[in-house]
Order: sequence, then C-alpha cells, then structure tokens
Amino acid sequence: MKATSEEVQTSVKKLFEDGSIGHFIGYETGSDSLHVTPCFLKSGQAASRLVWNPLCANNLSKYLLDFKNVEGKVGIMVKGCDSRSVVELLKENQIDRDKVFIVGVPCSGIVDREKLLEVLGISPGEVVAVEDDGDAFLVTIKGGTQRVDKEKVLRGECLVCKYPTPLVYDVLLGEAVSSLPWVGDDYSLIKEQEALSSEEKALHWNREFSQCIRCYACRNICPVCTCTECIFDKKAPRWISKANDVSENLVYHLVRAFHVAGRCIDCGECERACPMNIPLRSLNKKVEKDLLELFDYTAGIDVEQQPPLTTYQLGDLDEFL
Amino acid sequence: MSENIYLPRMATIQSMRPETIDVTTFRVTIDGSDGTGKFEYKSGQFAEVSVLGVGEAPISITSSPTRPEAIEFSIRRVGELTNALHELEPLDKIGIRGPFGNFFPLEEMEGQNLLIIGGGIGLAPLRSVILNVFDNRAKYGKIDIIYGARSPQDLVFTSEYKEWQAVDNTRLHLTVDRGDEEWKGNVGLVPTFLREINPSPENTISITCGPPIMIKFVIEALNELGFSSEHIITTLERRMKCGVGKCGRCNIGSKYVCLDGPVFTLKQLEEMPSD
Amino acid sequence: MQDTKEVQTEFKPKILAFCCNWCAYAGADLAGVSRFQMPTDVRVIRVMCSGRVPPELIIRALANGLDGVMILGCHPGECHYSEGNYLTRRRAHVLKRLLSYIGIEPERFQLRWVSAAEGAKFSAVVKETTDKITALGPNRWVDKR
Amino acid sequence: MVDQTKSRIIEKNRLTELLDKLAQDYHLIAPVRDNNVSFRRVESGSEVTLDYINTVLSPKNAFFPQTETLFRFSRDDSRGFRTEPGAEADREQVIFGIRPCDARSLRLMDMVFNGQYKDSYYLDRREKTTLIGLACFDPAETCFCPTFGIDPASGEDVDILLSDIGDRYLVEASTEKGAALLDRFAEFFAELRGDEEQLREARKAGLAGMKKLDVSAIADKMAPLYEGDYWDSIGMKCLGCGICTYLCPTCHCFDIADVSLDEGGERFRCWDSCMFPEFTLMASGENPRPNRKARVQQRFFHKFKYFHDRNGELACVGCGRCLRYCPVNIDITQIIEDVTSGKAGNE
Repeated sequence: MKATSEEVQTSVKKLFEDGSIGHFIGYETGSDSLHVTPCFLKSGQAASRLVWNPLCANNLSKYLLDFKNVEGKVGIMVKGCDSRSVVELLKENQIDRDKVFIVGVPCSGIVDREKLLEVLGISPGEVVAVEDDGDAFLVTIKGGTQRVDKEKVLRGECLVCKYPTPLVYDVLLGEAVSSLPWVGDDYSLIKEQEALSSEEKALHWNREFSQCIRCYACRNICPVCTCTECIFDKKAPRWISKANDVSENLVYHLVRAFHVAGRCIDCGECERACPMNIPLRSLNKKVEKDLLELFDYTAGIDVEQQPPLTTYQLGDLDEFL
Repeated sequence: MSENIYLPRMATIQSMRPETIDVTTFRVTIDGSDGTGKFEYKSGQFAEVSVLGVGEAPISITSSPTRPEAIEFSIRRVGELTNALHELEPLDKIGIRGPFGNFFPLEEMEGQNLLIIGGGIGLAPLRSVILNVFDNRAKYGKIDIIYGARSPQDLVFTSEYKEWQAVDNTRLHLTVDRGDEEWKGNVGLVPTFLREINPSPENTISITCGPPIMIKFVIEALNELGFSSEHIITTLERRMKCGVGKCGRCNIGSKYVCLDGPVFTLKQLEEMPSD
Repeated sequence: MQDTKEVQTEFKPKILAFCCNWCAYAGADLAGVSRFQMPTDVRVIRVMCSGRVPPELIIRALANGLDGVMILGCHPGECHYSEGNYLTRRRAHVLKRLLSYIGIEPERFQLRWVSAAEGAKFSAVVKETTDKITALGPNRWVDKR
Repeated sequence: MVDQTKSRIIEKNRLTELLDKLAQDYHLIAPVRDNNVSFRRVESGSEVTLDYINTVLSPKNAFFPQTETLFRFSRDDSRGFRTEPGAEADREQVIFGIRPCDARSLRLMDMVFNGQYKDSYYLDRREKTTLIGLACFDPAETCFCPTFGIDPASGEDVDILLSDIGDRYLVEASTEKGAALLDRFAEFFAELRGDEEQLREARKAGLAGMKKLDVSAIADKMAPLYEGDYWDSIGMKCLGCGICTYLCPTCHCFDIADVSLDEGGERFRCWDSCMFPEFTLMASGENPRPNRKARVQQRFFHKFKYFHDRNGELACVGCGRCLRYCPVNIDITQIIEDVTSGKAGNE
C-alpha cells in the first residue's frame, strides 16, 4: 500500500507528541493544486497541513543544513532519491545522524507538471488533484478524472530511478517499492550525446550555456552543494566573472558538475529549478556514468563508502602513458 | 547621448602620506585640459574612486572645500580596490566620479558649539569638517574633538594634531583602547571617554563617525548627556556601487545612503527600519 | 569551410603546461640544457605536485582562451608526496571525459608522466601535443569579452 | 472604443511579412521559442512565436541588458588611461509582442533610471524603441496584473497595440511614434471592417475571472511588519537564488565590475540580486542583510513600500513570473493577501 497524506500527518503528530522530534520538514499544498511547497513545523498541531502526493518533487534534504544548530531532532520526509542525498550529507559529516529523524516514503515517480499539462492539453487551474495509480496517474480535472500513463508525464530522473525506496530512514510509511517497471538503460540519452562529433557537441552546449542567466538556482537548490563560501562567490581569487557570456557560463557549469562529481545522486532538482530549461542533468549524469564505469562507484548508497575522487587504486586505468 | 554618469574623470595622485600601517592619505588633482580640473564638493560628501581594471569604491572626502588645491582621501586597505590603490605611486592615474551624497549642514551649524567624535578611520570625513570650520573659525563656538583608535599606532592625521590644538577655543581629546609604554594620553573606549569629558548639550551639535558599534554606544552616551536627536549627526557606511541611486544595494528602508545620505541626523535614523 | 582550413595552417596554438616541481619541471630544464628541438607554443607553470592542479584551473584556462592544457607529473609510484599523482589521475579521467562531452576534444587536456631524467620525453610530449592541437585548430569555446 | 481614424487591421497571414520588413529596418526583438519562450533579437518573421502566454525573461534585457559595457579603457603613452564610452543603441529598435504588464514595468523602470542622475544607456535605448504590444486575452493562472490597475487588453503603455480577434489583428496606435510606424508600413494594414470592436469585446470575456487583489493600503500595512516573525517562514523556505529578481520586469539592481585585458579593459555592469549574500557584503566583512530572511524581507519591502515611498507606485506589475518559476513556490499573491488582510501581523 502507498502512504497517504493522512498517514504522514498521523505519524508526524505522534513523533511530536512522543518527543522524537522538535521540528519537521515536509510538504504542503502550494499556490495551486499542481504545486506543493516546503512546510516547516514546530509542533504537531499543524501536521494536518502536510501532504504526500506525486507532486512532491522538492528534495528537502538541503534544508537539514539550516537545522544544524537547532535543539532537538529534526524530522524530515524523504523519497528514495532524497534519502541518497541524506547519505551524502552524512558521509561528509554535514549533518549528525542522531539529530535527524528520517520519515521515508517509497515513491513511484513524480509528475512533470509541464509534460502533464501538455499531454492533457489543459491549463493548471483546471487540475484538482493528482494521485498515484500504479503505472499511471489519476488526474482529477474539473468535471472528471483522467488516467495518464506515467511514462508520458514522469520527470526525467524518475524515468531512470533505481532507488524508489529510501535507503536510510527511521520509519518507512507505506510498502517498499523494489523497482520501477519503466526503468531500462539509464544512460541511453548520455550515450546518444557521446556519439556526436566534437563540433556538434560544442554547438549543442554553446546554445544551452548561452541561455543561462546565472541565477544560481541550480547551485542553491542542490542538496550536495554545501560549501559555506562557494568558489563562484569568492572575491580573491575571483574564479568567474559576473559578466554573463558563454565562456563564463561554461566555467560555471563545468566546475559545478565537477564539484558534485561522486556526490550527485540525480534528484533532478537543478534541472527542475532552472527557469531557462537547460538540461543540466545531462552533465551530472555523464559524470555519474563515468564514475560507475571507471571506479565502479555509485553515490548515495553507503555512508561508509569512500568518495571516488578522494581515493585511488594502484591499478586505476592509466590511459595517458 | 547625454552625460555619462558612470564615466570617471581621470585624476593624478600628487602624494601619498602614510597615516598608519594600513591607512594612507592620497592627495589627488583632477586632470583638466589646463591641468586643474574643477571638483566642487562639500564636507561630508564622497566620491567613487577607481583603479581601472580593478574596480571602483565609494570613499569619503577627507579634505576641505576651503582648501581647493587638491582633494584628499584617507583610505584603509580592506578590499580588492583599496589594496590596489595602496600599490599605486605618486603621479599614477586614478578615476574619480562625484562628488555624491549629501553633506554636513555646516551653515545651520553656524553660531553653535561643535562636538566632533571620531573612531579609527571614521575621522576621515570628520577631518573635512574640522578643516572647514577652522577656515571659518569665527562662525562657530567652542570646538571639542574627541578621537579614539585601537592603539596609538592606529591614530590617523597625527602630524596635524599640534596645528589643530593651536586653533582658538578648540580642544582635541585623544584616547586609545590599548596604550603602550610611550602613550601618556587617555586609555579607554570613546563612549566612556565621552562621558568623562561630559560636554554640555547646550547650543551644541554633535557629529560622529566611526565603526557601527562605536556609533551605537556614542549615541547612547550623547542621549544620556542630554543631546536631542536633531542635534546628533552621523555619517553611514553601506556597500555602494553606482553612487547615483540606481544599483539598489545601499538602501536603509526607502532611503538610499548614496542619494539621501551618507549624513543623517539621529532623528532621521530613528524613523528608518533598524537594519 | 575553405577559409577555416587556411586559418588552420597559420594557426599557432597557445598551450599551458602545469609541471610538477619534482619531475617534469626538471625534465623541461633537462630538455632545454640538452638542446632538444621542440615547439615554443607551450607556457610552463611550475606547481609543487600534479595533485595541486584542480580541475577549476584547467577549465578556467580553456575558457580564458588557451587551446590546450597539460599536467605533467611524476610517474605512478614516484610522487614526492606519495599519492598526489594517483589522485590527479582519477580526476583527470573524469575531467577529460566531461570536457569531451561538451565538445572540447580530449587532446586539448593531457595528463602525462615525465620524470626529471626524461628530457627527451618532455620534448616529445610537447611536440606531440602541439602537433595534435595545431591539427585541431583553435579552441571553440573562447568568447572573451 | 476603437478609434476609427488611428486604427487599422492586419490579416494574420501577412504578419510574418511585416515582421520581415521590420527586421530589415530595425533591431527587431520578439518572442522566440527555444528551450523556453524569451525575447530575442530576430532576423526574420519566421523565428517569432506568438503561441505563448508570457515569456520567461521579461523584455527588460532590451533596455537594461544583463551585461552591458559602460566604457572601455586603454593605457595611453603616459601613466594614464583613455576611456571610451560603451556602445550606444546604434539603431532604432522595435519590441514586438510585449504584454501590457511588461510594458507597464518600463514605466516603473523609467522612474529609476531617470531622475536627478540620468542613466543615458537605459534612456537612450528607451528613446529609440517602439513598443508593439500584444493584448492578453488568455492570461495564465499566475497572472494578477489587474491588481495594479493594468488592463491586459489595453495599449496604455505601448506605442501600438495588436489584439488577436480571430482571422486578423486589430492594430491601434496610441502614440505619435506608433502612428508614424503604421504610416511607414501602411501597405500591410487595411481599413477596419466594422466588427472589430465586437470581436474584441467577445475575447475580453476570458479576462473576467482574473485575480485582482486590493493593494490600496499595502505600503502602510507593510510598515509595522518590519519587526516580527512573518518573514521567518518565507526566509526559511527561500533558497536565495536569483530567479525571482532576474525574471522580474521591475527589478533593476545591478553590479559594476572591471575586466582587465592586456593593455586595457572595460567596466561593465550586470544584473545583480538582493537575494545574493554578497549584494550588500562590505569589504570590512560586515553585512547589513546577513541572512535569507533579511534579504527576502528587503525584496518585498522594496516592491510594496520603499519603491512606493520614493516613486508613488508599487514595484510589481502582476506578471506572475516569480511565482511561476520559484523552485519552492513562494507565492507573492499569498504574501500580498497576508499583508493586506492583517494575517501577516498576527503570525
């Protein structure tokens, strides 16, 4: 059985009552029925605001950094992907496991709003609710319900998700989901890109990077971007000019992709946040693929595993000689 | 295209006088076709000073308009631009935009006693007032200057103190937070020293500039001494870029420090939000 | 297209080499002393270890208009600090692939092992890299203000 | 009422041809679909899309580019520098397809860039621009421009307004500049057929349910909220990215910086955001707005109080971009409601 909003509300209320947590980070309904927004609770009284549905895209784990110096435990709701960024935060000692209470929810995919509206040919105001129904979503629209195939309207990262059930949690609500039927080769899109000529690749990325407005939403939303002073904000030395041109944007995106190498867990938040629709996951996914092939490493699985770029083996590939 | 408000005028550094280990007074003339570019300003205003290739920063004017031969800026090494300025040499060129901002109400202050309270590099804009009133000495009553720095080595304009003390009806009170073997003056924080001196608020206007924390406690002390908030004047520092009220970062509430300030009376500050 | 070809024959690449103080930098010196012939398009920056060169520097250099960047470090097992070159090797594998993914040819970023005794190898590596990059032509990613 | 003398129509199938012509004579800036729909410089009419509600980026880029050279400098023979101002808008430009909300935002920007000190870069471009607006009949669910007295079907702030009335556009010039452009391209425009007013009224039906909030007293109601906890929860949620400010058509904050090249360089300005910590960080290390709460608060106070205190207008046009694109769904309309209803003060 899938967890419901009511189940989340009841269990969070109980956690507050028995003193397990002093704060809770979850989701509540946002500006319309197609949006949720992060919700911060200090007591169980307002737990009825909490929701859990296929619109809960935000990876809330980044907010744990804001609760580092707060008294008591902070409870947080995590999906499979979100739990992997929690693993990364634990690995890097950014958060203390004893100060976090993890409420895990198995997830069978999150709706891509834009795709959904396009497939149904409707405007956001017409949607009343979206529910999970196995390999489809049930979309309640004013005047009826429609069943939409998940594969048509899932977010990109959900189409290749291998960890729908949280890997770390204190309590799991609903039944674990072991695998998602639509997930095949997670790197097919990356392989297509790799096969292009250098000229085609440069042309493609030049076009993409030239659209970047450097709002830094991709960085700020990224759960593994945890530096207290980001390299791009440093004044001496200055690594990047504030001028918006394609070579500065290139530096920004490549350096960022490298800085999250071995830490990115493909929650897709960067791409979701980007107002300009730059396919940012593609860069991270490429690095992820290489780390798997070169060093057999997957991020966000095991707190004890050594990050791949902080270690080495004598027998590592030595193709340069 | 009308006049370009972002284009600096070129100026020449005539001399650089070290004040402390990290403060230097730059004496600057504006380049003009005849070698003497005009630059009209009032005490309390600031200018945007540039090192081309490095950047620009707002710097308060230290000299007095009554001495028009050159403009002076006393600058502490704190950031990228001020570091670059300190690397320059006499006869090097810098850029100047301005003057910008408002100024101390010297005309309204005529006939009154002046209580000038400075801390550290905060004496820089106050020196403009000090020299200005010295040059119009008859127009003002008693002048008390209270100035403090962290240590005797951090006091600025030390070479001028003798001259200042020699001016009619003027007293200079110096204090340092920490003295040394040679220091014979007062040791203690400016607000404490101010209470000890105990100046009368009667017919007196107080102007103050220094680190924010000092200003806060000086204002507290002035209030205790009976100064009304219309008679406490201070000058504020904020990160500024354009200097002309466009770039949007130096506001406190709906006031832009670069346009409506940097000089405010305590009464005005009390009406602003507290950030 | 014809025009581009013509430009390419005239093209003199700008190449940067980060040389480890304990090996390649001495190797470069030896190459010079031994009067090995090599192209003059490479600018050398001495670093204390190949492990000292973070990917940011490589990316920054390429975006600043360099046509190629090399890191020249000690052979595996010979790092003055035991493991700097091993860590660089891992990073370089990932960076090279990432650069290639956005259209910066792998030849433009090289990691090579050159010991203090390998003056000849230094000049060979420089020549080989220069030739490869000359053949590739200018770095497409330059858009300096 | 349609002014018969100044109004014309253009058949839909002639629009691309008109745009081609405009692109020849002017810098033509129009909505283009790429990863998203944004205003871009176009060379031909076929690049232009009109199938959009509003663009992601507002057209402010055309007046106040994200990065703009203020002047260039080079070393002269002595120790000095020669300076040379940045490029002026070299040609007249036409912005085609600007929505009434974005057009209103320019009026607000004018207040900033005009005044005691005149920003010649912005004002020059403004002067050399003709605005061809596109009436909005199908607003998005995030639109709330009527809140600020904007009629999405009106040409109040543009030179020419186009209204899509089915098989043709009704074309109305509301300024001399607009009328001159209509004259210049008279061959594309035809006389009214007579049913235009009626057709337009019918299309306006779609505007009936638009969100309209009461903001008449918002500036006064903001004042007491300076202290208090209301902004805590919003600051908590905010990521501190620049989406809201960069996409906002009325946000105008910028930074100034230098680039140094061999024997010279340039000084440029670029958009900056009050959401970024370094925006107010001083060289001394002090920061008057040290946390996300203080920065979020500044943004809303600037929009609904400070700008109003200085200029007598609210710095928002209800385009809904900040709400639509905020990754954590911070809802400006909810904030307006909380403030005006007094709810914000009770939290």
